[in-house]
Amino acid sequence: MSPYPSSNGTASSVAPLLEVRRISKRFPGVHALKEVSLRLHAGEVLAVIGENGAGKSTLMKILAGVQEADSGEFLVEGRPERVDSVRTASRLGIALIHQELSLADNLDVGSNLFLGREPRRGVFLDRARQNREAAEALARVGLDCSPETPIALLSQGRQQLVEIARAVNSGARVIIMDEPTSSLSQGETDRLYSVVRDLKSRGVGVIYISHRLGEVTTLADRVTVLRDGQNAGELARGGINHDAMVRLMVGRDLVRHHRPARGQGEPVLDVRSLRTLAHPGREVSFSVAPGEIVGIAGLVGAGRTEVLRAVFGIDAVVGGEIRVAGTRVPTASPREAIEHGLALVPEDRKHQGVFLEMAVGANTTLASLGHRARWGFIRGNTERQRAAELIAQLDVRPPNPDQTAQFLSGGNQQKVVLAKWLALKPRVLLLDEPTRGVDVGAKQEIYRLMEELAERGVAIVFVSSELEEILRMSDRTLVMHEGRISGTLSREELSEEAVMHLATGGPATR
Amino acid sequence: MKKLLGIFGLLVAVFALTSIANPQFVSAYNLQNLIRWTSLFGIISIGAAFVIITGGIDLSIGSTIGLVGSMMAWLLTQKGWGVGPTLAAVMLCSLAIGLAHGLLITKMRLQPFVVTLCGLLLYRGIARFLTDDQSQGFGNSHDTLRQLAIGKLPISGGFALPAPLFILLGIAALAAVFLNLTVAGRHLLALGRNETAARFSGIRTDTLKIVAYVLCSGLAGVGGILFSLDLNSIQPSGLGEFYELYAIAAAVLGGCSLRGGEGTITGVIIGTAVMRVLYNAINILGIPTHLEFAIIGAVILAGVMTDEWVKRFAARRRAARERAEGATA
Amino acid sequence: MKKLLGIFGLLVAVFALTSIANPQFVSAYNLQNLIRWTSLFGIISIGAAFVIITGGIDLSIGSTIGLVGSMMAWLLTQKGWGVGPTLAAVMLCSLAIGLAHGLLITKMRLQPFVVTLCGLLLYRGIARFLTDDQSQGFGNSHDTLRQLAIGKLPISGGFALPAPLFILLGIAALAAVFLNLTVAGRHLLALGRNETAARFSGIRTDTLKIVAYVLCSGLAGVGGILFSLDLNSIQPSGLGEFYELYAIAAAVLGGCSLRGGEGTITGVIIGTAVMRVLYNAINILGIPTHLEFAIIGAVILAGVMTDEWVKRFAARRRAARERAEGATA
Amino acid sequence: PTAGCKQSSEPTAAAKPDGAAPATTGGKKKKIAYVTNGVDPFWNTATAGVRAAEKEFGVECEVLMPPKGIVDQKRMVEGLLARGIDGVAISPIDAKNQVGLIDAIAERCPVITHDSDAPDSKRLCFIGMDNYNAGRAAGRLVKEALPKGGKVMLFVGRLEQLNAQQRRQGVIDEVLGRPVPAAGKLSYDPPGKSLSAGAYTVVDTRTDNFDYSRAKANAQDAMASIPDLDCMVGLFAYNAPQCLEAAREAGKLGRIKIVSFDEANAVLEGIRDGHVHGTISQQPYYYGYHSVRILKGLANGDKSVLPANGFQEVPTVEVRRANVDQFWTDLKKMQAAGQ
Ligand SMILES: Nc1ncnc2c1ncn2[C@@H]1O[C@H](COP(=O)(O)OP(=O)(O)OP(=O)(O)O)[C@@H](O)[C@H]1O
Ligand SMILES: Nc1ncnc2c1ncn2[C@@H]1O[C@H](COP(=O)(O)OP(=O)(O)OP(=O)(O)O)[C@@H](O)[C@H]1O
Ligand SMILES: [Mg+2]
Ligand SMILES: [Mg+2]
Repeated sequence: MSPYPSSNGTASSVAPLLEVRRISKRFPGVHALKEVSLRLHAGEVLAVIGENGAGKSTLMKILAGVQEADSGEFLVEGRPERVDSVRTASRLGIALIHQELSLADNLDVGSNLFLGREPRRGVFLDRARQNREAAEALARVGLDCSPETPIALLSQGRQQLVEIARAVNSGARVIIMDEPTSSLSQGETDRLYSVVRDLKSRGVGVIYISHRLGEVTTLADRVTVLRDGQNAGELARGGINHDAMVRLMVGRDLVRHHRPARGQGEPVLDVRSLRTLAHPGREVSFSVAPGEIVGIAGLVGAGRTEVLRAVFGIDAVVGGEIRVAGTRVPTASPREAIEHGLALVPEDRKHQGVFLEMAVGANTTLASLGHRARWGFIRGNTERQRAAELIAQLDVRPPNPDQTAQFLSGGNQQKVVLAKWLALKPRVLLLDEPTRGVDVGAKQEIYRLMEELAERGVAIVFVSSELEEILRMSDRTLVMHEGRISGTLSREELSEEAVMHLATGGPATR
Repeated sequence: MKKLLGIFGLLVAVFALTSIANPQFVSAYNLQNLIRWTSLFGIISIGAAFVIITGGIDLSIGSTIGLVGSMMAWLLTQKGWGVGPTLAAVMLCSLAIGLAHGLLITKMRLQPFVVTLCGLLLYRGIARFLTDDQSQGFGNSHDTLRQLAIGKLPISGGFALPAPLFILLGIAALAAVFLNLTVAGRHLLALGRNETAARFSGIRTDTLKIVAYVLCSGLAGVGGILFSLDLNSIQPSGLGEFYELYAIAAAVLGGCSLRGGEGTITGVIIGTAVMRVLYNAINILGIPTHLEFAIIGAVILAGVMTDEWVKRFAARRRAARERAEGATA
Repeated sequence: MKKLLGIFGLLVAVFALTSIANPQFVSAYNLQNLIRWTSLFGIISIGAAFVIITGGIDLSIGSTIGLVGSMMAWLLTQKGWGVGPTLAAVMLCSLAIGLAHGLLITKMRLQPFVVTLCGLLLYRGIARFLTDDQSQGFGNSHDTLRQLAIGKLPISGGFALPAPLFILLGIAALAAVFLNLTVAGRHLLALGRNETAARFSGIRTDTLKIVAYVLCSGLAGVGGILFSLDLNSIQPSGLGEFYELYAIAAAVLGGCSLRGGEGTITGVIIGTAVMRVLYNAINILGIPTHLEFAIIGAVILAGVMTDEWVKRFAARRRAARERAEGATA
Repeated sequence: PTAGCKQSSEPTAAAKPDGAAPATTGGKKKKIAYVTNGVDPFWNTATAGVRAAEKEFGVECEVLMPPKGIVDQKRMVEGLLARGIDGVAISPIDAKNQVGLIDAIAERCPVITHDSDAPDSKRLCFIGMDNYNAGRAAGRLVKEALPKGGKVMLFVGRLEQLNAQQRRQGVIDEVLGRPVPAAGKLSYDPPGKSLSAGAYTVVDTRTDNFDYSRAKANAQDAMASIPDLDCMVGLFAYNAPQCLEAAREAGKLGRIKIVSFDEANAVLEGIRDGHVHGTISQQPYYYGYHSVRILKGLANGDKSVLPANGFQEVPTVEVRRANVDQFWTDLKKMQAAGQ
């Protein structure tokens, strides 16, 4: 039995909107949840935080009927319920925004918004109404695109907004957001805040999962912390602050150290008047010195990903050239890019990063196999050894090279992807949203890693939609707006205002 | 619709060229045959399309046709059943087949390719076993029933519309409505492209898949009935062999993607028409039949390739336009 | 390896039952035939497996066999070419076919099913065209060459190992090494799992896919040579018909997933053996031939299903154990 | 032909080099096998003959119909030999090239060929008729049907098969009034070009790979592309019925002459109704009957059953409207005897 911390959250007198008691869940090899309890009141924003693999998503999936608990009670407004499927959950008014995008990209935005809840006349689909209502829903989350746009044409961030709109629009009384902002940039995040507040005011209960503690501080009425699949404590409105949360999550205080700016000398990466497919009309030029950490900020859809993809040779470029240490890199060939010492950690982990059905070990060594092979033959021992080292270096949990990657939590999968590239000892490391869906603990490790690599003279370029991250990490910041670099900020010039100013298209401040 | 331009162009081209080379091609008689065959194969292709849209595949279509065909003739002539019971029996049988496929694939999580490959062998075997490998036929009896397949609705100028055409149109209309206008149809497309997303949205994915397989086998059953009525002599070991490939080819030609989630009924029918017109053209032009496979293979390939080119060209055009806009902006 | 238990059990079961029912089943003579057929079909199944592992499919295997077979006989007997040039020519031809498939699928982004379906028609047509639909054969000439297929290596007790077995073992060994021990093999498996991620990891996905298709057609070519040498009678329109299905079925039975990224050479060979043993058993037991298909279909299905059951049962067992441990912990 | 006699001097249950089964010995019923070249109504009639003879001669005969050509035939024969058999009657699909297979059988038990012969093999005798002559007979029917000449189209399943080629050549040579060539000197006109002599034109030969709907479509397309087509000849049992269907739908019954091979019910009906001019029956019933009769003898070491010079002719019957009823009642009797 778990001691249930009392709370002074809003309206604690009436039976909670949603409550689970002593939920347990096992997966092959993992005990994801151990007697976890949780309670949500109407008109309350409950933040659930915890390190990667703490069990947040699993718990949410159980609440939404995607997975079934092995044991435990499930009460809606005090009534015991058995939630065995998504249908029952949504009947009970519970909607979940999944941590990973789950859209049908052969359909348009409107159809995705209403998937499973289509407005109907008899058996028929009421397209007119669907488009009408879709337009409204999109407006609410501030997404300016027609309901008939094919979803495939939207960038990650925009697709995420569609998912949010879907949940908000479902008329559910409980809306669960599993890291909704992980692919949103500042602008959209602010938008989301107002959406959440609006829901709150209409008596909807919101469960909000995020690794961005800043967001939690601004939004949450109450915080429940999970650690290793167990309740690790609660914080009421008053007691919500960064350090308190971190202490509960990791059970220790994290020391933040600020390092001096560095990275001088001949640029190792030199991008000249690059024109990408998404923004063929715009030119992008920048260069990075060894040991320098350059951040790229901007709103979703600014074209940051396109730039990284083009530099790494994933997409063909419309124009421009890329040089590493002076030698020109043939474009449109990731292989060439790798040969020249480039590496890219992509933004879409599930589709572009990990091999979900393959073992963690195999994942980590995949990219570097060729370099360590003898006459094209894999050297079994070296590989195993190497994999073990990498897993240890990045502290992947569980540290089992034979575990199938899909059973790792989001954050740990990200570490696996990083490991794959570190194994290559790149000269230039490109990171697209490197800490998307990564908890503070792991975040610190990733930051530490970036700095370590920088010390060793690796040039690092990272795209981030998290201003805090930009401010913390970058020696120099490029801000993008609609496919071009609208300004460059040195460490001195760097500030939230300056970034937002440039990101929203203001004239360069120089 | 854009996706269909390439294949439709191909159809028109072959049609035009052949009718120039030999005017008999557009004679009322030939067009009637052409329409009848297209209708018969169109029906089974629509079935195939449903399964393909769910991202699955049905290799047992041909064998189902064989089983239903021989079983019907066998029941009517050997067993002396009435027309009503017989039709009911064979249709039930084909629907049951589809149900079995659906259950095995959704509940037992077996791969569609495997399940239906076993079906391909199994139903052929059953057909041969039932009839003891004796070829079946209706002789001159059941001529009224046979009108379903060989009947004609005369219209002006010695030209008559074959009965199967109407059956095809009926089925096609229903299928198109189902796929485009109903909620279930929408769900089918969604699950075909991203099954997890569909499940997360509370869609009954399993039920829908099962429906798709039932429809496919059911239409194969209808096809089996019509084919056997049309041929009036059924060889259990031969009837329908390879038809699954024709059906799938037609569906794919018509723009269905085997990755699931894509496909239109119109497309499927055009795809079928292309195949039938090709076969017909080859005979009409007196090209040696042993060249037929080579030609059809080559033409289909050419068709798919041009289709691809068209798409790319369109894409490049769009990109160019955007580039222009970008420059001005 | 676990995955192979079910299918291996099936093989053993059928083998045991048949040899009890009719001891002649294990007679040297019968075992030799069994091994020879298994070797011949095993070779083409390994080819199919490579393509399946990339998540693709090759429906043209049978037609490639037909083309290579007829072409070889035609060149040797009709055109009077030497053995060397002929073998070179037909192998080149089959490799070229694979290359064409690979290029169309990777560079033109056409669907494997479509491309190879066109191939199925095209190569069959070419075979019939080349030979003018005349069946080919070597008569009594080329007996040395034919040893490749019908030769035997006598070992103790009137029992001799058929030549094709050695060819199969050679190929299988190479294939297994490639798949499990080389970087390219690992990359092939990876791209079968997640092509995008593979591309992002700098894997030459296109090249590897092309290689897979070349291997597949190449092995089909080898198969074509051996089949025609073994039969000594090649019907351009018949040789190899349906073999793609046998090959794919064997591969899938042997644990390849058509979703790609999964498969072992051992499994493929066991899968092939199961099919051949079944055919042979039916013959040996004197079961009416028109039941053949039904039985084989049923048994394969049963095999796949038990396989699935075994897996699930194992999983449940494991879960239960952990829960127990968890309780004690 | 003499091959048979030469072979007959050897012991039938020859020593098995690699341990194949010994032929089951005298005591219980002899087991023999009747192997066809495919699955076809034609063979069902032959099977009737087999069954009748089984009863008459007290043997056990297994009928094997390879569904998919040579590979299956080889596979099935191997199965037979593996489990031991006292005699085999086989209809080689590709006689020219299957000598090896037949000799392999001959090493273990007496083997005879039926329907299609392999003279160079160790087969003891051949039961059947000469396909070329049958073809010429069909040709005569065509001429009868078209006294004033006309355009003729041929339909067949696969042209690769020897029997198909010989029949086709027979029809062509007869219709075009060519002389009968010396034995084994058959000419071959590749399909695809139209041949004519005098009033007659053989437009083309269409193959359908045993797909009935292709067969029907071929007939339809023939009528469509050649509006003044006068005669359709079906070389395989199922071809004529499909031609008949096509003609009926086209409303050209009687207007277009149909000549057939074998005795499918539809054809016999057609003849009776005057829609089909006539058919050449090979009397497959006797293929089955004689095969069993002779094998029974051979299995008991009795060479006397072997026909002179190893050829047991089964005469073809030309069925026209005049004799169709008689023929049909006989046929039904035979089939009944088979049940
Ligand atoms: N389907 C599954 N099968 C097996 N194990 C799983 C599965 N899903 C999650 N797990 C395991 O359960 C634990 C909790 O995973 P979960 O995704 O809930 O963590 P999380 O708190 O959401 O982490 P993150 O913040 O990185 O998303 C992890 O150890 C993970 O490896
Ligand atoms: N697959 C695609 N097809 C067409 N347009 C696309 C595609 N992906 C992205 N775009 C468009 O390209 C532009 C840049 O997208 P991109 O994903 O690079 O933005 P971003 O700055 O990386 O935002 P994010 O925070 O999502 O990474 C956007 O307008 C987006 O709509
Ligand atoms: Mg999570
Ligand atoms: Mg991006």
